[in-house]
Amino acid sequence: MKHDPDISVKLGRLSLKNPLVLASGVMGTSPELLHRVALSGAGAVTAKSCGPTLRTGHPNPVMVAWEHGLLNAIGLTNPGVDDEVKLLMDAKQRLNPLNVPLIASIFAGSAEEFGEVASIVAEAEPDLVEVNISCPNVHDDFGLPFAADAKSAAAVTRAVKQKIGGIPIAVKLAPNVPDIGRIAKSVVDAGSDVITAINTMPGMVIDVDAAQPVLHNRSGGLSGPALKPIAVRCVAEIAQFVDVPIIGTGGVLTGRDAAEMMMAGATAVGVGSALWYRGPDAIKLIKAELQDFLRENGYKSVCEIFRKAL
Amino acid sequence: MKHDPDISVKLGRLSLKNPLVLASGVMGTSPELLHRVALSGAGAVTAKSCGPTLRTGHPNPVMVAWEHGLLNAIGLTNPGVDDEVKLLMDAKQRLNPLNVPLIASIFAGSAEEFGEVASIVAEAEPDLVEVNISCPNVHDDFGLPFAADAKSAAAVTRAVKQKIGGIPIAVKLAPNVPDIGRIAKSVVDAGSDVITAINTMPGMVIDVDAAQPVLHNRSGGLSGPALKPIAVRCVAEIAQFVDVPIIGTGGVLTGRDAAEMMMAGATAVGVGSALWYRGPDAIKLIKAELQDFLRENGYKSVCEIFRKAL
Amino acid sequence: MGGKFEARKVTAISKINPVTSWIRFDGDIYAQPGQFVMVWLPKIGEKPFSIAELNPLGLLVVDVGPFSHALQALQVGDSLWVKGPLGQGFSITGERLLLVGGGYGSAPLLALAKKARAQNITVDVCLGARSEAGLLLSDAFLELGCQVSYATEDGSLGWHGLVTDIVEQKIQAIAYDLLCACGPTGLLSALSNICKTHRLDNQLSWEAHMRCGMGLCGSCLVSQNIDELLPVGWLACYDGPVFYQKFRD
Amino acid sequence: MGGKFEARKVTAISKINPVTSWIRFDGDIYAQPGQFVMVWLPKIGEKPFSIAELNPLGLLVVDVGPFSHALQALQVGDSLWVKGPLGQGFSITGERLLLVGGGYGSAPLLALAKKARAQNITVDVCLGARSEAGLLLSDAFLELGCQVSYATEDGSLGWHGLVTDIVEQKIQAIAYDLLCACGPTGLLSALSNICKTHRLDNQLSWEAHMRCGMGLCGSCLVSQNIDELLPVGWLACYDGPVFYQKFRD
Ligand SMILES: Cc1cc2nc3c(=O)[nH]c(=O)nc-3n(C[C@H](O)[C@H](O)[C@H](O)COP(=O)(O)OP(=O)(O)OC[C@H]3O[C@@H](n4cnc5c(N)ncnc54)[C@H](O)[C@@H]3O)c2cc1C
Ligand SMILES: Cc1cc2nc3c(=O)[nH]c(=O)nc-3n(C[C@H](O)[C@H](O)[C@H](O)COP(=O)(O)OP(=O)(O)OC[C@H]3O[C@@H](n4cnc5c(N)ncnc54)[C@H](O)[C@@H]3O)c2cc1C
Ligand SMILES: Cc1cc2nc3c(=O)[nH]c(=O)nc-3n(C[C@H](O)[C@H](O)[C@H](O)COP(=O)(O)O)c2cc1C
Ligand SMILES: Cc1cc2nc3c(=O)[nH]c(=O)nc-3n(C[C@H](O)[C@H](O)[C@H](O)COP(=O)(O)O)c2cc1C
Ligand code: FES
Ligand code: FES
Repeated sequence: MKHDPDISVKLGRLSLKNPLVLASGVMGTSPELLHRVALSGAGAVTAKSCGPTLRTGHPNPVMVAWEHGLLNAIGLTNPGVDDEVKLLMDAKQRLNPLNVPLIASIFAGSAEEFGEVASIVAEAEPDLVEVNISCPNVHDDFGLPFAADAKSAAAVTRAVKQKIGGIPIAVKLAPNVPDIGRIAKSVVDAGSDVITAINTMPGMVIDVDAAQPVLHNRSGGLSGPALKPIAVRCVAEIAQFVDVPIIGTGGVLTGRDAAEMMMAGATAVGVGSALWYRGPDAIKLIKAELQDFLRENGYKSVCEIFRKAL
Repeated sequence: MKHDPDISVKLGRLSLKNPLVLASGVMGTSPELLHRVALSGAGAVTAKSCGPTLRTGHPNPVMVAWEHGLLNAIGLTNPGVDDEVKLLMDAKQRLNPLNVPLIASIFAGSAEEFGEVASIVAEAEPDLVEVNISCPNVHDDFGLPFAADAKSAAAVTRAVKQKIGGIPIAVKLAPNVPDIGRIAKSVVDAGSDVITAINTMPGMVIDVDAAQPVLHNRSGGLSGPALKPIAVRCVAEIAQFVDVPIIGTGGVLTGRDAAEMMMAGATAVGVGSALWYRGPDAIKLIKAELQDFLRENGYKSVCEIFRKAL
Repeated sequence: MGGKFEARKVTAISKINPVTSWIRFDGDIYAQPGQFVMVWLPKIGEKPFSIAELNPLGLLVVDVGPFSHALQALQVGDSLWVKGPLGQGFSITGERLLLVGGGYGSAPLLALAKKARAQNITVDVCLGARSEAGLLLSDAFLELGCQVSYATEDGSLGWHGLVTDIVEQKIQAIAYDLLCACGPTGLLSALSNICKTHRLDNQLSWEAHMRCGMGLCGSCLVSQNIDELLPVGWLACYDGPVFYQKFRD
Repeated sequence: MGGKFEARKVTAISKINPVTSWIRFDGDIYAQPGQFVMVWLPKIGEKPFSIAELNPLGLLVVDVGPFSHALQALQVGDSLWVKGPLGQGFSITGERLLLVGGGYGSAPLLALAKKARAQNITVDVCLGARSEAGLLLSDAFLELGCQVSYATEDGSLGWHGLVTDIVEQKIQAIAYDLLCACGPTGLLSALSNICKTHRLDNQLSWEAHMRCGMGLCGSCLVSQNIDELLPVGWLACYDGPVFYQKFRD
């Protein structure tokens, strides 16, 4: 019998048992849910993004599955960073024995405020802090301006880096920019240790019988299958601009999808919408399929497929 | 028996028998093909984009259907604007008796060159000239820089407007920008009579068995079903920023899709990939379905659904 | 399991008490009793509702706030939008069922009773409420041939006290195979304890604040703090709303 | 009709003459004779090839340039990628078929002959080439029980001259129901004229430069200038490669 291929990866300083990382905002709203996903075999788990203060998010409907993907406008529901610290500390205690790193995620309305949220979240000592500069569901004050522009993205990165006390950070980029590679370069130059790519793509689904957008927020963020080629292209472009590890995220539903993302240059693979398409145990299934793929193609280690299609 | 709903629309100065417009680059490479699509019932037809000189385009593979859409990197194959003028004049003769307006499409490498191509293409007297500032398959010299930036988009618009001799123009925008509404405003302020939105979204499909991107050009432009919510959102955003008519394009496969686009603010609806999914007679099918939808919902004219979901 | 909204037309709407309506829609829904739908009224909102009738789709709506109020204002021929069926429902095992309902909890239990009675299973029902007016659908259960007992906190009908009291009495008197319940969290916690004591298999339909209804947003987590028998990270919209607890095999 | 590439493994490859190979792949393809596939060799390119055998998939490859050369260099066990079947193939009608092939045009005709022979239809074949070496697959046609005639421009085998000459002779001698042909444009134009004169139903498989293979890019237009019988805007990859011309009903 052949040996199982080695699927452990190094994400900068972090060691992951496998490359599959729970994406932010999906089931990451409580220690119990993070614990559950870790038990299902995740290499690492990301908590829901938290901001300076509590947000209840948008009114319902907040999510719809259309034919080729999901569309959501949850609206960054979160308890505020002070309560998030407690949540993360509880989660850490649950994850430590499982040897599953915990990734926190933060957002804010200005570079300065990003720094403040970072300094508070650092108290929980997460293994990595994702900096969400790219959520399309919150307008003007949050999100878009930072991910859209290389300079403001870098300013946020520096502000977080200064206050995070040595915890590595991953800036999370948006797909609706003309030059994601250049933006990646700019945040890496400003100190980002890892890049997460991508967040959802802005979209709208109108129900023609109702003659209304389905989401209360009208537009939302597109994720799932339709996003995959967009994400793969972004990852491939970023991988040509920077040398830091990339968490490739967007539309990964199967082990072959994960392999595609890694061949495009991702070191780890974010998994979000798959938890709807394949259930809360999606990561377990994807992990087994990735191993099957590697075995069938004679790869001894997942590192062999890294950047293979570039 | 009830009357058929009125589906004629005014696209600025042009009168279209129905809102369905053949999108640029799809079957629009010869007078015969434009003629065929006009015979299948199109409200207007757009020719393939032409540039200053002949381009053979990218090597094969240039197109692939993935699970949720198409990806192409044809590479702006075209005979150059001098031969394009002959092609357009032949096409006009075929279309005039059918009362189907002809839309030309142009691209170039600089604002100045856009002006030159415009002045030549004007000789063929097309009914509208689409200004393709957004093709993702040609890097650096062509496309992206213009659609990505409000200022250069406006500069191209002004250059074309000066040389086009009074023929109305439609600037065609790209989805991979953070602020499509603002860019639309900027090109309308610079004189664009119509906006076409959107061109394809950059994407990449990797075959994991081959460990290679499928397209020879590696990345390409995503079109078809996966693009629809992205296009609908762009159209809805643009409709909030400008008052000119919009040709809403992206993922329209059915009459209900066309209705969705119009409810989001489109006056006319571009149809491209549908000609693969439903065959060369796609527009005939979509037109019948749009009429059925209007009839079943008690609309007397297609104008009643215009902007209804905004 | 559908994640898309579909338009449904109202075919009948009737008040069954001053604050409660029964709404029937065109077309069936292929679902287990206990599954639910997300109901969307454009420009108003979206809320979860238990499937009270399968063929055709029927919902029981108690007017407690803006959304349920808007639902009750619908007219025959109006459309609303339904996403689902969602979640896991009840699954009948054994010969003798005890159903326990509080408030609109009667809704999924009615669909369940109908299915069980069609299989000739004996179904006893205990309904509880503050007062007689809150005891919903008791006629419908009687029509199906169920034995129905009542408990009201003000004693206006049946047992004067909590529904859990009559449940205890019935469990001691009769060897049920399964208890199925739907109602407020407090009721379910009490029932969970009673069943643990009596080692009675049970299926409890838990309430939670639902947002996405699709197992992603985490809003509907029912924590182990509420019932330690629940597995870690249990989502009412996806894993539930019905949780199965087996003591016998 | 598939627009996606699928990996196929080579199970056999054999030279049938110094510049021509027969390649067989694992698995069948569900297609009409006359349909084609786009073959992709990563980092090398993509070209259309007629389906020469259906069960399992087989292709006939003439080495004329870089891509066909790379195909012939494949080894048993190697993978290549196939998109298809694409287009419209031949459709057998009648009792007596005349097949006319030039060059690799033998490929789709072989699949067609096999299908027709399985239905016990009489199949005559005329093959033309510059010289004997260019007459492809004649043994295979003979094995199927077809009557095969040859024409070579240098007279090295069969009729000394053009294949259209022997086609004329056969049509005058025998009452065929249908002529099917695949080969260079010049050959097809000549056959189209011959069939018009004799009012013989025909199905001609036209060549064109293919890029997308999916009916979108317009590259494979066969203009009415080439054959006025073609409808306006006829695409070889989608409407064809086979065009049906009926004179009788
Ligand atoms: C799985 C599930 C199934 C459901 N099935 C049904 C059903 O079949 N029929 C039905 O009428 N409702 C049902 N509900 C409740 C329903 O989704 C709404 O919460 C309810 O209609 C109130 O919405 P509203 O906007 O009208 O009022 P809100 O403004 O949301 O509430 C008004 C007031 O009522 C209180 N309230 C809200 N919900 C409840 C509740 N469930 N019990 C007691 N008080 C409450 C609120 O705290 C508030 O004080 C179900 C909920 C869930 C999670
Ligand atoms: C519908 C269709 C079906 C086809 N089926 C087959 C098939 O079954 N077997 C097969 O071997 N080829 C077939 N071809 C041709 C094949 O697609 C390639 O064009 C051929 O293999 C040459 O490619 P290359 O890159 O090797 O050479 P290229 O560099 O493209 O060509 C080399 C030289 O050969 C000439 N040439 C190219 N194609 C042809 C041709 N068809 N006839 C004569 N000269 C040519 C070129 O003009 C050039 O001078 C088919 C083409 C079409 C459109
Ligand atoms: C319901 C939902 C909520 C999300 N919330 C967040 C969030 O709070 N912060 C964030 O950075 N990304 C958020 N995302 C984006 C995901 O992390 C991920 O980038 C995106 O969904 C693409 O991956 P997928 O196709 O695997 O879902 C959310 C996505 C979904 C579907
Ligand atoms: C094969 C192909 C070629 C295209 N070529 C062009 C082009 O030359 N110029 C252009 O402006 N858009 C071009 N496009 C983009 C389309 O016009 C259209 O904007 C896009 O495909 C989205 O619409 P769809 O989803 O209906 O195809 C092309 C699209 C396809 C699929
Ligand atoms: S309501 Fe979102 S996870 Fe259950
Ligand atoms: S090859 Fe593109 S249309 Fe036929």
